[in-house]
Amino acid sequence: MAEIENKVVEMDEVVIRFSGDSGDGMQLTGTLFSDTAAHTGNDLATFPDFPAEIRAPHNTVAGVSGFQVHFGSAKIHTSGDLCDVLIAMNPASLKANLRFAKKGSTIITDVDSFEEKAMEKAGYAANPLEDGSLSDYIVVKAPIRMLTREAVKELGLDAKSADKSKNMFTLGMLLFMFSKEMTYTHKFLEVKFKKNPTVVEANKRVLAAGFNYAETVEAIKSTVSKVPAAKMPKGKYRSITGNTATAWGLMAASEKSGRQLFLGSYPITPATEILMELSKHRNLGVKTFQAEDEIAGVTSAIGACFAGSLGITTTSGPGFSLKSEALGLAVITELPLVVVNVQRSGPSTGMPTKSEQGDLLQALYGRNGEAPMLIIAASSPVDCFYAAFETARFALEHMTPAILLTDGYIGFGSELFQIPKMDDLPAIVPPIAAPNSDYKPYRRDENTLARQWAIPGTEGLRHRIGGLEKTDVFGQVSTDAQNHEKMTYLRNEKVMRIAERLPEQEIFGEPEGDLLVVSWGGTRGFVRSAVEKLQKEGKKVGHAHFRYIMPLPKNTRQVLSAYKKVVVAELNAGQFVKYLRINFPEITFKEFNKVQGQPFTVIELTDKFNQLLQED
Amino acid sequence: MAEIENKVVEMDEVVIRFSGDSGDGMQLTGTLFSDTAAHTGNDLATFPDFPAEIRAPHNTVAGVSGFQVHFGSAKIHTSGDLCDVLIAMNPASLKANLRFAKKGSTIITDVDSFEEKAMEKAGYAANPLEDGSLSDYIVVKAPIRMLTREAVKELGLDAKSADKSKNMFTLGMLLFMFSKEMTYTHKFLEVKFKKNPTVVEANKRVLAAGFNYAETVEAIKSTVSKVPAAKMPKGKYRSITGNTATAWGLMAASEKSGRQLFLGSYPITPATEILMELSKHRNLGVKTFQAEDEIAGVTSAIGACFAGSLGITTTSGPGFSLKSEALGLAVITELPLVVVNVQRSGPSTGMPTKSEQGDLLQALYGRNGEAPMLIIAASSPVDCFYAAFETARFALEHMTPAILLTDGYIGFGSELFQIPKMDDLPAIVPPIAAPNSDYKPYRRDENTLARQWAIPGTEGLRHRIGGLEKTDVFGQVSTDAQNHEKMTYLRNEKVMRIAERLPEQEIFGEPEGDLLVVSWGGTRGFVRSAVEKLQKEGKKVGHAHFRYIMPLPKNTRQVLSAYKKVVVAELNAGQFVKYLRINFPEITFKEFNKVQGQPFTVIELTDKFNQLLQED
Amino acid sequence: MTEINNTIEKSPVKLSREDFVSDQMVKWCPGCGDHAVLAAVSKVFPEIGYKKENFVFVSGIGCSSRFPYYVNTYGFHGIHGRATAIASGVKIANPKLSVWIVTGDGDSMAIGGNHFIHIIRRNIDVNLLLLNNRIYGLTKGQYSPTSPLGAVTKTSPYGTIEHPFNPGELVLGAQGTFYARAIDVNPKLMTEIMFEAARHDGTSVVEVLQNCVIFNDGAYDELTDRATREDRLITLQAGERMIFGKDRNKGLRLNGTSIEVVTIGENGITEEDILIHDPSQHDSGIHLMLAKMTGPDFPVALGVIRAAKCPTYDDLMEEQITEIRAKSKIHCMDDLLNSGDTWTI
Amino acid sequence: MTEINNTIEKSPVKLSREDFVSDQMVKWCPGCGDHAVLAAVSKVFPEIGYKKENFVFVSGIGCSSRFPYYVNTYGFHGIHGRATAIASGVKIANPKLSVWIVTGDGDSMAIGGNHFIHIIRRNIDVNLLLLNNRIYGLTKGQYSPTSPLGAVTKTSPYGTIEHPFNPGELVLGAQGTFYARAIDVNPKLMTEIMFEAARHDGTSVVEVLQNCVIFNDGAYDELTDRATREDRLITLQAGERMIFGKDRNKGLRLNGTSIEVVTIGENGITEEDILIHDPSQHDSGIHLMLAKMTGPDFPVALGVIRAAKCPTYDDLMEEQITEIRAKSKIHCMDDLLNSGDTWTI
Ligand SMILES: Cc1ncc(C[n+]2csc(CCOP(=O)(O)OP(=O)(O)O)c2C)c(N)n1
Ligand SMILES: Cc1ncc(C[n+]2csc(CCOP(=O)(O)OP(=O)(O)O)c2C)c(N)n1
Ligand code: SF4
Ligand code: SF4
Ligand SMILES: [Mg+2]
Ligand SMILES: [Mg+2]
Repeated sequence: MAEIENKVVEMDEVVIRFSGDSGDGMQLTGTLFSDTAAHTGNDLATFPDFPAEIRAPHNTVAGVSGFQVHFGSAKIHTSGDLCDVLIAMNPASLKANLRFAKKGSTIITDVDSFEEKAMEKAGYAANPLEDGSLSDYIVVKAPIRMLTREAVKELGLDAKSADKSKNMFTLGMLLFMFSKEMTYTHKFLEVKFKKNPTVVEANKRVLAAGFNYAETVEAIKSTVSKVPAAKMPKGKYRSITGNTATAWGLMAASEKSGRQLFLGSYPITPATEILMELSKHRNLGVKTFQAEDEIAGVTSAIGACFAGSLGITTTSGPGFSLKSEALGLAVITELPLVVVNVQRSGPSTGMPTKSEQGDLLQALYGRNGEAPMLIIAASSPVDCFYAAFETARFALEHMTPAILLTDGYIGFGSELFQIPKMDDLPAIVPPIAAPNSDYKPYRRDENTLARQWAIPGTEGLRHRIGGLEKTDVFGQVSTDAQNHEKMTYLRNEKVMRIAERLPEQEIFGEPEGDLLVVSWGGTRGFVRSAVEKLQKEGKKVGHAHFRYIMPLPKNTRQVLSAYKKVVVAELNAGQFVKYLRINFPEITFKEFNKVQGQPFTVIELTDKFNQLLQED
Repeated sequence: MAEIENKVVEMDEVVIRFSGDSGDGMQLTGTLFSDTAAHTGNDLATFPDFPAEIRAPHNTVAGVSGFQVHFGSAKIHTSGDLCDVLIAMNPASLKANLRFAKKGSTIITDVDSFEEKAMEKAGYAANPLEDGSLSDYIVVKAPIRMLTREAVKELGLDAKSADKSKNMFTLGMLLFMFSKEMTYTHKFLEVKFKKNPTVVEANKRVLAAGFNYAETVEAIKSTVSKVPAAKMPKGKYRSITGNTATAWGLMAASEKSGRQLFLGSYPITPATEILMELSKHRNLGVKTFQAEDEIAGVTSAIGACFAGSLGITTTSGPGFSLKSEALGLAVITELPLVVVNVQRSGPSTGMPTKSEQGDLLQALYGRNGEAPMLIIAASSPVDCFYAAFETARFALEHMTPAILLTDGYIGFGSELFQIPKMDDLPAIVPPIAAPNSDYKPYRRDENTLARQWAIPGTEGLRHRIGGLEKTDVFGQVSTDAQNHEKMTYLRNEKVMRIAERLPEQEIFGEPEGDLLVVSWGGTRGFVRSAVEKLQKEGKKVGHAHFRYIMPLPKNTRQVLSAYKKVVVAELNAGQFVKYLRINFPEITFKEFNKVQGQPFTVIELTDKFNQLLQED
Repeated sequence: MTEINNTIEKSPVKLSREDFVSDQMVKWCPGCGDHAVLAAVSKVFPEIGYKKENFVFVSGIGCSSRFPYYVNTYGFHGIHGRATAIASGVKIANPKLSVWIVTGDGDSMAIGGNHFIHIIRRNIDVNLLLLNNRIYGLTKGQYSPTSPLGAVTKTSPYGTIEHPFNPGELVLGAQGTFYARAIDVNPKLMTEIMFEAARHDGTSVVEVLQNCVIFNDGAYDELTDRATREDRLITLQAGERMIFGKDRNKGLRLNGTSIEVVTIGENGITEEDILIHDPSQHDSGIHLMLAKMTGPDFPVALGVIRAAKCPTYDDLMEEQITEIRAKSKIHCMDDLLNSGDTWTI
Repeated sequence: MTEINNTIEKSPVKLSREDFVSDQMVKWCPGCGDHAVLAAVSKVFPEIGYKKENFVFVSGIGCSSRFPYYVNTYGFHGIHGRATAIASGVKIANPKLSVWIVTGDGDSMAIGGNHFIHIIRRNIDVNLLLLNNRIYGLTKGQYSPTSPLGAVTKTSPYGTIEHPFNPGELVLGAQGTFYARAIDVNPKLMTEIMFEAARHDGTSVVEVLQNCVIFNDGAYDELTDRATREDRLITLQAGERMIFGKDRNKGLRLNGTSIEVVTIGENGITEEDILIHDPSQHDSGIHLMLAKMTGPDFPVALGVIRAAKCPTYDDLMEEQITEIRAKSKIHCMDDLLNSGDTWTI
């Protein structure tokens, strides 16, 4: 190792993209590399890029599976735009991923996979490794398959079994390239295959073979680099995906409030992982009900809320649409239902595996009648934990249904998570009615306007609620004109008053300047990176990233008026900007919209912002 | 009759409100009176006020059924605010309806029904006919029950059967009061009971008894009046409710386009009448499918569209919510689905028998992803015919799903309908692909951007569409980023281009002035009456009533900028105004919102407009 | 009726029907069959004996679904078709509640058909009163999934062209463990059945043949008419022979793969030949035949047709939680947050 | 196979499987049972003999629901669970199309359960291929309504606590007129069944036991394993005795109210004792028993289990239109607009 360290170049941040056939194990390789980096002190963010099909034909572009990691010695906001290193385990993955590689980046290929038939299936007329089309890149043509088989020959493994550890070869190469030890991977292999020592040994040998091979390759040896540890707050860390963080945030709210967690949900990409995660936690009393459809998902959760639980439903776009009617029921019964919408690309089934921010207006207005709900949008994988916790907290304390918006990008993406202590999270105290108290279903707290929660089984609180309009305080069925108007405004005002408890909206940057960039939800990382870049260039750009959508923070008008120009950047055809125009008609908003099922790239953002700065 | 005519007072317009127990036949009485007025040349509008319960206990307020008619010698815009004559067949109906009676109006009561128990059930502590509480009104205490029984005694009818014709007594009184002949009613009775001559005779006798009785009552004799015939365009007329007009408008579009009408629908108040009406017309080849739920309603209609029919689904708020997901499918498959939402008071089940304009934002934005649809709002019962026709026409010609918004008020209300000739309605020519032509599912017409409709069964056009994003022109499944953005904007632009074919938005009143009142949908009549009133007082008020919501007419910006102030009046918490703020950020809008499940009254509108005129 | 034994807490004092009377005006039409169901409920609840705060009513939308307002328990008037799904959430969240669903033929089998078959399949321990008037009452008389083929209604002026569901058949097809049929004019049978429904662990479906006097009056005339009803109905009792008829001389027996009506004393048939009713039999074949019987050839079966033992979803859920809890090393969120792969900086 | 006779227009030329091959890449996993169904369809369609433009495929969402892209007919890839409702619209709108639904166990019986039972109840003349892999494939391995109790899946790490539907039972409970069961590894039987489904007037439900190699591999191992399958399966043929087994010496007969397996030649049992299969029998009791049979005590039944005659919704609709049209005096919109109470000013 001494030798290596001599030549290493220090780098602030690196993006690596792993890609291969569905069966090539690229998700695992990427994860192991990321974990190694995390354990050695780097900050990082990752994003998997699954194929739309489960296992499309071998060696086709449709069957390519990818994984990107962005790690660095400073705060990492996103899984990165273009990559510095691209791993392409077969021709199809090169075909599918070349557009993600920076000019001048290193491309590591398994040259053994570039066979006639595979290239044809990938849609290559000529061998791209030889026709000069990759002259802008440093291409490493590693005989991965051959050397892998070689490495395990002694163990008596046949070719098919041997090929299963090809990914370890690649991982070994990368560990070498970025001056990382193999120990983390060794430990992982020992645990994972503890029942099969031969497999452990085989994988270790292949890993070492890759590591050693890298040293022999001139193109690699000359670019070996090291990304020093990041200066992160002291503490205990783990890596977490947005969907898991959402599940845990909700569980944390359940524990803090003492309300059992009930999830009614129907599987749908990219929200299913939340259901999957929660279904693991029977040990903590979590009840998951895999419903027959999304309507049963939300209505069972409403039933559970009525029965005194923290009732939750999780879904994505099409499922969210199906819940529209039931959300109205939660609004009029004023129950603390939490709805999580992990947004994906629409309309209709759209592009299920792609991310978008297309459901904001639906979250705001997609119900019959006047049916306001609390809406919070998570801004990163880790923020999913806090946003989920907060959504549940406000729902429970204010007796209002609430929507948490996340998206496929942050849901599947992962970040490093500084583990909080439960004691440090705020208490959650729902307004539960005392037994035998003088209970009126729609009597409200003076400040919050929350009604009380009378839980079935409690003595002396028998009452009836439902979807018909009810009289103020008493909760009798009523078609009285004045009462209906009053209740309509009360339901709205109750949600608006939550603004009293929200932190002020912050501006990242100077309190005033030339261009304020407004964003919301899962795009925070890209927008922040772009703004930071412009700020470093001395431009008077600020960033206001919104987590609280309905209600908006109290100082929003002030924030939006502080800069000369305001641009709203979002991954849809312009939805938050419509909402802002409604609320702040006096402010002129510019828009930057992208509807491609893809995250922003820092470069397109900086280009746009620069252009806006120059325009008059 | 000669004698009567000597004393008659001429009146421009009169509002009569009929009310009684569910079983008292007030709907029929009101309808017969209205038809008589119509046949004698009055213009008119009516509105029934059903109880929420089917047949709530006898003599309770919950069981009161009402019917209001507004007739006159000038154009009648609405069924009227407060009434000039109130019929109250029992104490409960007086209790429920007194608030609709003008000060000084005539109240006709069946004094025989004011028995101790009935008054108690209605919630009266003392007899309102005697405790002086009605001193502001002219109260006619007619012994209707007694005189009815008297009138049919000779025919050998028992009390119970006799009581069934009490309503004829009331009708007779009213015909006398407004100088109308009994002939229309006679004819009606002869047809209706043609199998039972005794019943015809009984009803005729009671009618005459009422007529004659009225002459003996001083309070009536002195106020007998006559509303001269209105100057209406020459032509053939009938009376029609909004829901029937909607059904017929859709049938007209079916006939004009040569596309079979398929309705997939699930009953829901107040939209059910459209399904009921359409199910009568098997003779015209109309196929109605009463689905198992709203989702099957809309998706079966989408299937029918795919198969080449004019596919329609009709519903109201909660059902509209349930259709959200499927509407996205219609958007992405670009099929000419027509959705009718007869709005009612929400949120959730809300107040099902009350009207509201609460689903506008949902119509605009209530779907996951970017899913624009054509939206048209009918402005009166008769306009339902034309609006339905137009909605279907644009849907078919532009290959876009479309929403027609009506509401319970205009759906149940009726107006006089000058019968159009089918030849005078515009042709409808959908872009149907020719057999064996070079068909591409998403190739578009250059002007309209409509794709072609290839109908299963046609030779040479086999193709596949669906909810996944597709490539431009070719219609292959695709997650290509640029393609998705392109398709998203194309779907939107296609709808926006319909504006090219819309008439310019009109202003009722001077081209410029102090206050422009903006309204949309079913409130047109009330707002128009209010504006007319202020204009007559010389105020510079104009009225822009919107039927086209998405897209808006091309000159909308110009219209909204023509007056010093703009106020948007609507029956919700402010929805159209939000949409206008989004589209015309530079214009300042004031709002007048009412969320009471009740129509506007002319008086509250004029009050508000006057106030706005005075404000600075 | 023998006592009910389960985890729902019993009332220490004897309750009476007044304990369940609500202060709301009952707004069903005079003569509507729903009134009888309400009366039966307030009669049987004190006998069931749970604490009054442990009863919960959940309904959808329809005339029948107004029920919760008229009985003084915890109540939730849901949205159309979703009572079964809402109730699933209530019961799973708190299995110590006695959960009652009231629904109509449209609410449960038209828009609510999916949740209906799924709650039955899962065997969640709730009691479902299906008020079947074979019409949509609240929306004023459209046909429902149980309206007979050819029925003329507001939306079928020329007669329906749809084959109706037989609720019992659908329940059994969905793996139902309890199905009973009652009729509004027989309150005694209704309360007996409700008691058995409460006793049953699992989803108990009680179909009540209910007359809608306004929009479908007389739908069950054959079964209620004093002159004919004894020949048109058979009331099944567990352990008893399937005998019916004015003269109690008709009975049911199996002939090959089908059921048939025979007369005792004719063709050498004796009481011994008549089938004995066993609602608890696991195999549902015979229950299906009984549920399907319809006039004019067969009597319509009333009573508890099936009540078979089978684990409930809510019990299995609680068991799974107890078991996993005992095994797991993670007992709180702090444990979970700190579990697995972590590191310290 | 005898010819099919109905109102759908036949092709004047003989078609071949190539006529139905689409230009799309088939993206199911290698080894997935769906491939076999696709092969069977393109084999049987030319035999059915309709003009190729008269076939329409409608599907929902799921691996199986990608089907329409892979076959060259008119095709509509709908939304999850709604294929049956979309297809109802297609068929009612144009009864002269041959409408085929492809759906999964989740698509048809989880989210689509309501439309599934209603299309069956209405007996709309469509053919429904239910690819039952007892798992949600497309969303990567969650349990479905047909997953067995206790199944460990991504959303049931401790085993499910839900009793599964038996699709055949549900179909019959919903008044089904045609139900058949096929298995992906037996293409010959699959095409025979598809042909019968096409011939049947009414909703034909064909359940295909389909192996998902990725998320539920081996679900049907017992039925496909060469060593066991002949004893674990019985393939029913109309008019033939229900005999099965490696040695063709096992059979089914009725014992009281239940079906039982007997061995020919033992205890005096002869072939004559064995039941003869009659799929057209109106009473569905025996069909239900056959559909319910499951191991280890019983063989699983394959083949057309039920195919009973009953009017279809689409035929009744056309008849009603013809009849009312003939009676009515109103023949166009002008007639209607001017009908009833009108007056002239
Ligand atoms: C989503 C939705 N769709 C439709 C309706 C209208 N609706 C209310 S009750 C009902 C049917 C009632 O029939 P049933 O369930 O048989 O109850 P009944 O009134 O006969 O007791 C319908 C269609 C609604 N309230 N909500
Ligand atoms: C409204 C909606 N909910 C959920 C989903 C996600 N989803 C797609 S397919 C599927 C289940 C597929 O299972 P199955 O029908 O058995 O088909 P298979 O993939 O097994 O063939 C689910 C839950 C969706 N696309 N739309
Ligand atoms: S309409 Fe029918 S079901 Fe409804 S309350 Fe009246 S009688 Fe009962
Ligand atoms: S996941 Fe299963 S069902 Fe889906 S294509 Fe692969 S093998 Fe077939
Ligand atoms: Mg009913
Ligand atoms: Mg499946």
